[in-house]
Amino acid sequence: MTGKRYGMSIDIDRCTGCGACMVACAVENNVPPAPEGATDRKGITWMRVFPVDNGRDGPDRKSVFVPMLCQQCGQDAPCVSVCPQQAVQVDPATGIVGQMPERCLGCRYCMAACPYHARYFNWWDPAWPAGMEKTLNPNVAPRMRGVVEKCNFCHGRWHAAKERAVGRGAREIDPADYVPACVEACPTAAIRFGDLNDPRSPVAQAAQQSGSFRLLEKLGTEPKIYYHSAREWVREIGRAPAGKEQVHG
Amino acid sequence: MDRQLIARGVRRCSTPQFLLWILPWAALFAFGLYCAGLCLVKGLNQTNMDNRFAFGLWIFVDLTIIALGAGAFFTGFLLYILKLKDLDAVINSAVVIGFVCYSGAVAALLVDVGQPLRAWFTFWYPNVHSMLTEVTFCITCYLAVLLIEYLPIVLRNRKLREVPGFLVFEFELHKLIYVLAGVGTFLSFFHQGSLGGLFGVLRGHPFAFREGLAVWPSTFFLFILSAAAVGPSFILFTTWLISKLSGKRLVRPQVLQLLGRISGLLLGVYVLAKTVDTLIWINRTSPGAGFPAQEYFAWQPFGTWILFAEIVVFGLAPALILLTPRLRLRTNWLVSAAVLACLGVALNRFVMTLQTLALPTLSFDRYLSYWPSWQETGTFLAVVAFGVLVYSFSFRYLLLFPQEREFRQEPAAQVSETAVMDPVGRS
Amino acid sequence: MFPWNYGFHWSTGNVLFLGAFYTVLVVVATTVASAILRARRAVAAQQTDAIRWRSDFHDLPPRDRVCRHVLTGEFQVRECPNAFDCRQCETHARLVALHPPEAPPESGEELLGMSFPLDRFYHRGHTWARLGPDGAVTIGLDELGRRVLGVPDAVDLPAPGTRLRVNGPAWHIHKRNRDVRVLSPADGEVVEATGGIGGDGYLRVKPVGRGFDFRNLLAPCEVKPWLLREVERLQGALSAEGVPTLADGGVLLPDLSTAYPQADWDAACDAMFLQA
Amino acid sequence: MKHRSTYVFLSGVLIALGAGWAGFPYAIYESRPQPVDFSHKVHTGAGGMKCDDCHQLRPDGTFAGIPRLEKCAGCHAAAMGSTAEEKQFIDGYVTPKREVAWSVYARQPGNVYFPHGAHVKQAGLSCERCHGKHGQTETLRPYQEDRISGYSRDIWRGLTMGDCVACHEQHGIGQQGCLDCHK
Amino acid sequence: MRKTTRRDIFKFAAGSAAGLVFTPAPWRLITDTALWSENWPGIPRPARGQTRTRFTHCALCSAGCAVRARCVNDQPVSLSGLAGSPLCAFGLAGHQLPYHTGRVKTGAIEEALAAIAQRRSHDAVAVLDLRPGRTASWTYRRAMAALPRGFYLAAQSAIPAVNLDQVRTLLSFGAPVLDGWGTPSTVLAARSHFRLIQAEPLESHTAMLADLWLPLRKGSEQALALGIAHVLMQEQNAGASFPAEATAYSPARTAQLTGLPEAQIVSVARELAPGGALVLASQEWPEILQLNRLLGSVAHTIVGRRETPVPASWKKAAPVTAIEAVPDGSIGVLLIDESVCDGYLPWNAIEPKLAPAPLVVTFASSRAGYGRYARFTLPTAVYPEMTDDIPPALDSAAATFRLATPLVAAPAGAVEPARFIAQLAGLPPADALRERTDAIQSSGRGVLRTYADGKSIPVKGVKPDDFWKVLNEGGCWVDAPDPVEPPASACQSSSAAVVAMTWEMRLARGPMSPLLSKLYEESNLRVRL
Repeated sequence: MTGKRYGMSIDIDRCTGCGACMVACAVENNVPPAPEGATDRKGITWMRVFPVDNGRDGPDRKSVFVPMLCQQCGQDAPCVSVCPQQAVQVDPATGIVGQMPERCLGCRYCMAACPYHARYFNWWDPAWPAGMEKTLNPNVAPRMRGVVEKCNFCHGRWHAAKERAVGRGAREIDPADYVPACVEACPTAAIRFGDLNDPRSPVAQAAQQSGSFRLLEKLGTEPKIYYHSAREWVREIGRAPAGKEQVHG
Repeated sequence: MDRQLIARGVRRCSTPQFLLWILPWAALFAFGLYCAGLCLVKGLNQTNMDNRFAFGLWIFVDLTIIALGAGAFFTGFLLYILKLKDLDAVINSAVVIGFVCYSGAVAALLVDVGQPLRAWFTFWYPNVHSMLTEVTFCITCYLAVLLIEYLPIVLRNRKLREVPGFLVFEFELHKLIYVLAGVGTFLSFFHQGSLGGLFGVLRGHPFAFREGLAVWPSTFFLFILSAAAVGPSFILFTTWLISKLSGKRLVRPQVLQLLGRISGLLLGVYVLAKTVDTLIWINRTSPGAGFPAQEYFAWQPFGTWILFAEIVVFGLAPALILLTPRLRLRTNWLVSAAVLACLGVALNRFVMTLQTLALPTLSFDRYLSYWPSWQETGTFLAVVAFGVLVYSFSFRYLLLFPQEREFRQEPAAQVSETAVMDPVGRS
Repeated sequence: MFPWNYGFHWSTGNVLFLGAFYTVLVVVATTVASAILRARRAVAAQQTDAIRWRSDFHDLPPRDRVCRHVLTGEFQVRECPNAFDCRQCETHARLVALHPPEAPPESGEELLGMSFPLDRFYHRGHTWARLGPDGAVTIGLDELGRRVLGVPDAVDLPAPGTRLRVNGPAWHIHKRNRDVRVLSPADGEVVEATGGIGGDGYLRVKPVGRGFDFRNLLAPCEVKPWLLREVERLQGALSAEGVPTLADGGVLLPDLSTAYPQADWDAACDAMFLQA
Repeated sequence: MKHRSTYVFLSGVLIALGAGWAGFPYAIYESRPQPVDFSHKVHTGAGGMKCDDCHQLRPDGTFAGIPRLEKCAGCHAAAMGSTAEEKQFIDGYVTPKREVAWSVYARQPGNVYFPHGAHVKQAGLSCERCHGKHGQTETLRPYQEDRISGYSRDIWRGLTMGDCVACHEQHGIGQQGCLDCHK
Repeated sequence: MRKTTRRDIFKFAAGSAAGLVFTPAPWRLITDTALWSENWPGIPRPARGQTRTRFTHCALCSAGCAVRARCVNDQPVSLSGLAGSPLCAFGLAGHQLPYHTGRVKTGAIEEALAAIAQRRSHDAVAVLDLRPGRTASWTYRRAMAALPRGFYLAAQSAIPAVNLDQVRTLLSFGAPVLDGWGTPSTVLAARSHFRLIQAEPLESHTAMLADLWLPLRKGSEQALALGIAHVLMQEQNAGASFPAEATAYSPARTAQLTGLPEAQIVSVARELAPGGALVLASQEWPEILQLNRLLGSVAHTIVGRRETPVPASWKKAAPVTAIEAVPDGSIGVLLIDESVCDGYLPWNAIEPKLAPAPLVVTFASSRAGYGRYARFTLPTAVYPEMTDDIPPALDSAAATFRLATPLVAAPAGAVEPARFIAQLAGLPPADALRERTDAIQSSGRGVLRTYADGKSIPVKGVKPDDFWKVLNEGGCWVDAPDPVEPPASACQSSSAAVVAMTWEMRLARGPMSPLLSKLYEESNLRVRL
């Protein structure tokens, strides 16, 4: 099996902040509805769109939306080495940083380790309104309370794509069969997905494009999510936070 | 009514008085157990921790009390390995404090994890590259060692040692205690270090990240040093406090001064190392990761004052006091310096855990604050109450300070001999 | 944790880490196991009493553990390293060779208003042993011990045939809910329990093996300095607060137990019968 | 009674050993009968059917598992034989069109992704490799469920994760990612 | 035999403990409890089964996007749009709507029928339709015509179509142009060739994405419209139809009122190229319509649309009555169809029209809307349980006919409002949707698009049964492109083309998928608004 390195490119200039990716993600991955008392600090949003502005007011004010998800760091992702019981793993076959809810004991060390805050803890027992559990996606197991979860590039779809390949009698999956839900849902095609090891894939090309950047690149985490913007101030988002008195240009 | 259980030669308050003291703590403990039960049954939504503050009060407290509990291993090390015989006077108390701190920390950790039923996975499927694995292994092993070290103290209880098996076992075990002290030192050394490493390895948080030796970041060594430095200080402080609370002389002043001197010495070394480390971090490590260090202190209330307090007020100052023989002779100075040192280590642990999480890493992060919920605080108080209870019972029924008995008889030595020596029969 | 567990690799990190862990486990387990084994062996070898005494002795305040040669002024400060068993003490042997025991300074048997006949050897736990003409030894409580205890509520004497060991418990005296164990001054086998509170001794003991060895007992010349010190200790134990309790002029009452509040009497018992 | 305490101790050990080895393994499982006494042997033997006549791979590569009632009704709309079981089945399920609530012996936990296609179609494993001689059984044994974890007892008879890993390693498929088999 | 002592019990316990360690029991219990934590009570197991794809149309708003539903054993587990026609966030979670916790599940249907029957002979009966233009709307109109005194009220006045292809500059006064207005795919496709100027006090979602955001003062929208008209009239001498008061709004004064720079007001006015401009607003302000007229938008960017064919027999239907036209205090029975909802009449507009002691019956899936004013709230099916057609989208210049076919069965006890009201009025029982599709088919106009295979076939060659079948399996009829003049009435309406539901409105109006509420609460996507 050839080693894949799945990645994503997100064009911030195209993102309208409609939230379709968030909804599609939550539907696909059986994320339960909010329990009483949930806030934006305790919720589970594998995919989450942040409004980001240039820090100015009045007519100079500019805002964009930045979809945030697990940045799928490279081989030595910050969350992998810290997990005490091997519940986090970079899949050698796909490069996907996988989180195993069944192995996780909920120490949340990986959450502390993640600079992107892309990991979420199940603070509550998962609960669906009566009947709604029928709408759960059978390709993804619901998680239990007390474990950490995060984006895994819709791994259930990877499984389904593999089965479809077997059904066709093929060894390799059809790239069109494996597209994460957020990519599929994005109305402006701002999010693209593909194999970074394949130079022909649009994502690999987008990664090389000028104006493409990754978040906190200097940390050396080698994320596989590439952002893109033609605007200089937007590209500053990828840098470390500046003190409050400083603003983006 | 419990006279038979109290060690010979020491005086303890009456049973009702003792119960009166125990009662509020027991109530607090019960309340804390209820809080912990809520967290276990209903889940961690009972806490105010959240996805950003993945660690909260509990981890901070765990780190702090484990550092304070370092007195157990360090005193054992000094007494049994380096043969500082004077510390015999406090070793029992140190072991009990260590036991209390570690068992409290482990209990809090079991509430803190989301799936305690799977806690054993860490042993079964360890990821040896994780500092937390090292911490888990060492802390559980060391807790077992502490339990074994605590056992002889318990078995020496007046009633229990009447059982011949207990007596003989205690006697034989005590002969081998230096082995356990050695193992304890080894384990403590590593887990104190890996508790520091826990945050030092967080590449994603340049505020906490440090370079280091081999797999260990510098915080690994700083934590060992600081724990070793404040361990004796905490023993000093608790001994003084218990002496005040019980109104009894427990150890000779020289013992406390010795503890103070050791603490001061190590604290001095720690402050030096910490300063060097901070300079390297500000000038090389942090900018290397793209984070100018001064930005960390632009988020109020975490200004540079916190760095100053950590190094100077709670580090250098107590170190100097403890290293000055004249000041060391004065109990007030000695104890205040010990308290400062303990607060310093608490502040350091706070900075490493909570400030690390509060500071933003992404440019569009908000700076967040966190305040523990009552369930969280209650669980923490249960740990405190548990400690007080275990210590109170130990102090009452076990002989924690062997010198205490001598003081009971000492005043008699000053009585003029004539009263005894001039029997009526002769005159 | 084990090589057959899922996710285990034979990597350096794993080997070092788990190696250290198992070493620690083995060391701790071995320590505990050897303590248990040695304890079982000690129990089987009937060393419990000796260990109990050693443990008691270890727990005594340092001032109660002074060497008998401090009493005679040969040392300024010395703690007994042998738990009052001078038979194995080289220092004692040397000192005895150096200063052979003097004759008793006076034949007077009255010391501080108490009767201390010098025809016998005294043990530091306030018993005496007197060799009889038949080769058996009579063991009894000395006057100070008797006065501290007063009239016992009950006495628990060993059955004839019981093996006694030096510093082991000879018999138990019950008084005011307290069980006072009396240390045996000599090795031997109980021939007869005479149970004499007022009489001459409690036990008659015949030698076992090579006969009696009284090197551990105080020679007559040491009795006086020892007794002076004992009274001082008694005083200390009785008056923790520093108030002279023998204020009635210095005479020890015949029954201390009735004269003092329980706590102090307990402490006095501990001090005199070397119980920690 | 010199060794009385040893005997007491040893009797404790023995009783615990007995309970732990003989009693516990039975007590931990809860048994329930299958709704219909189905004989695989009748179908595969005299009926001459193959496993995949009923347990099929769907065109999308997923495994259909136990056939639904319509498949059974395809043959058993009316009684084919004269057994009481068949009559019972037809009266109880086929006629009222009630799906049979089978308990699946080999049902993996919900978090496990097991592609039958990859194993049967691609790797060419026989059904017996994992399911043993289930196809030859004359009767359906009671389904046994672990009282605590709720998983089928058959999981512990050669279908644990350890068994999966062992077979994969044996066939040189080697170390894989967790998410290969978990979802 | 000696009596059992405490010591014996300890010994025995110790022995048992030691023995137990060498049995599987403790180890199995540890493992089992860990396994139990994987599926302890409350963690559902998703059903297994065959996955099928089904097509339908989203009935949540009048955009009526095509939906590809992934179903497991006939239960939809996820929805997605088709290529080039994505779903919005609401549509993506539409299949969860039946399970919202606030859903009305039962209603006193018989009593409501009886109560209405009692009053309909001597009281005026009105139907309020929140999504006019459907087949059901025709049924209501026919029913009202059959009653002695029946009114058919629509929540929106007749809305003209918007032709976004023609728009070069879009000036929006707080309309959520990029946040729920129109058909997402159409708006997004057109977005690249129009300039969006958003005049809104707060930095809304649309404001963030606009090419130019005019952060004007709250309540000064009309002033800005007049100010722009002023500039246009002065510079283009085309102000005949505009109210005279516009002359008072010089750029300087407008700047003062709105808080915007004077130069910006002028430059915005100059950007509005006649014929290619479109002005939208979030409220019905007459100035907006006038500004559109001034800019020549009508027939360019605001266009008319041919009506979707209806059976000839339906023509005898009650007219659409504006609520203002209804005499005060006249409606004795008000029936409200809330099962689908595009527009909304505020209760204070309805209340004066009601007779004393009115009987208000609402068909709704939740009590969040008019339910609190109604005597009876009768439960209805919700998307995707309902069978309904979706009127042409606002931004569709051609007439369309699309069906929302049920993906899951409606719960027992759900009422079909159209059937209920038809029965009430004594209309002959018939399948109105089928009648209508036959009428469309027989008109021979347009094409039939099938989503499953992505084909378009002219209607002429399709048999009526096939036409019906294809429409039920996710097909769409599109009228031939044959632009007509916009109806005069449409351009007089002051509410031209502003109807849209933002997240906030949807939250306030009624239930939505529990998951959406979650994302709304747990992310900072909309928090700032």
